[in-house]
Amino acid sequence: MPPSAACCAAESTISPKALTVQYYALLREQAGRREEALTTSAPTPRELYAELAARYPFTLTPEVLRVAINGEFSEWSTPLAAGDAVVFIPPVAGG
Amino acid sequence: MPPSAACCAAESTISPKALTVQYYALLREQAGRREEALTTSAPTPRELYAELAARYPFTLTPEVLRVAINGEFSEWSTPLAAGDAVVFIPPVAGG
Amino acid sequence: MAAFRFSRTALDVAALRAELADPACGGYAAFEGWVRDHNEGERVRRLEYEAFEALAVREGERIIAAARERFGVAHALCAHRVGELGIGELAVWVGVSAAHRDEAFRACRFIIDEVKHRVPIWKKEHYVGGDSGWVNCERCAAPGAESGAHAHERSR
Amino acid sequence: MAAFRFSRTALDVAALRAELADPACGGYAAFEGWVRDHNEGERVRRLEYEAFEALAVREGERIIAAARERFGVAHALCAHRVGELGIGELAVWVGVSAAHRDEAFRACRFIIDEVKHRVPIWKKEHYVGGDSGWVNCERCAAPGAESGAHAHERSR
Repeated sequence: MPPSAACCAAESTISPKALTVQYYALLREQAGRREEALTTSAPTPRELYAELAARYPFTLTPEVLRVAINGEFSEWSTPLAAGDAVVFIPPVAGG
Repeated sequence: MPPSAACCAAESTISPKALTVQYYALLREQAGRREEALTTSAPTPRELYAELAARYPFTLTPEVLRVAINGEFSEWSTPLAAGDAVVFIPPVAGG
Repeated sequence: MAAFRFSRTALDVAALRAELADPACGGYAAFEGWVRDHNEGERVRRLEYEAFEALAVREGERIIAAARERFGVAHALCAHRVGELGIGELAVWVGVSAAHRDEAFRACRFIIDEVKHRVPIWKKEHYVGGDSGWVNCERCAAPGAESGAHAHERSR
Repeated sequence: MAAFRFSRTALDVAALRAELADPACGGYAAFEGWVRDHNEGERVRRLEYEAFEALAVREGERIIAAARERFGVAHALCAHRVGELGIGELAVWVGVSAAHRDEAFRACRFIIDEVKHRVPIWKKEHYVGGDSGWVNCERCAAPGAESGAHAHERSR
């Protein structure tokens, strides 16, 4: 799901920021890591996931994921800030 | 609930038989015993209960009781036989 | 061993639960009835349970067999105390194991509901004031309860 | 102590249950999820649980608070294992105590359903053949499941 043109135009004006991403379950396996620090210009988690999906062989589309920022469920459209801890949450299956 | 006239007419033709009655819970307290052996001409548990209710200060009417004969739930109209073990079952409240 | 049983001593929950273990089961539901310190506005000091055991075990076994058939659960057990119980003591335990949780929950609920309704067990509450009374079954106490086998007045 | 918690070691059911004891409570309902030896036609050898613990505890606490409010139960707890579990091991435990059994059962069921649906915990099945796979959540697997947050394909 590539960002729309409007969204990319906005994105280009956003300065790069340093943040961390944690991976769990299938995403952890497909990213080959539990966590990473990175610098991104992605304005929201949606663009960040697209950026990561271009780098790793992710098979889960954003439609089946949820996103958390700084330990709390968040929206895909929430603006990212420097220092954020972002987690993409695969479909859960506890119990 | 006294037996009806029809029932008493029938009853009088039935010969006395020896059986046992066990009492539980409130009936045990009101009868002042757990068990007794008695000889009765009552043709069914209904007449037997009426007979016992005339002897003991029972406060439970047959409508709220169930009856068991020889360790199994039974009908109030089941004919009694010599040697039967009869139990009148107050409303239950396990758990 | 019987699926429905009485005990004169404290129920051993861990031992009962262990009887339900099964590698094919993913769900286990349990219910415990504890002696509560109050009932219908009265402060309860202790309880006394009494059962017509021969018939109660037979009826309890029928309930458990019905639960296993109706809900398709693998294992189900019920154990009930008789005698004197203090506040907080475990009076009745029901455990069910099944492939999935839905049937385990439903069977467990069915068993305790039926046991309370059908099995010849009685309890007498002893109140803090020294008074005592045999407890009504729940369904009789409910407004609109059917008359017949289970309706009755508080008998104290 | 938190009403929702994770453990790296075997859950101590007796200790958890003891936390729910209350003389005002007459009903106790518990659920346990056990590692089953099969799932969707596959023979399972062991399971691996992983959680995003910080958020999971927060979400678990919200579920338990909602259950207490919605059903008026006195006490509720949930404990979940993480790490490697063998067949028959206890993966998740939910316990609820309340004045009466109806609310205890309903709250217990609500908690386990919500935990399975909302709390960021994942399990990977390792099959007898050596294969493995992350397990779908139940609701996604159901026909007609909503698309969106919980729909996904088996990901192995």
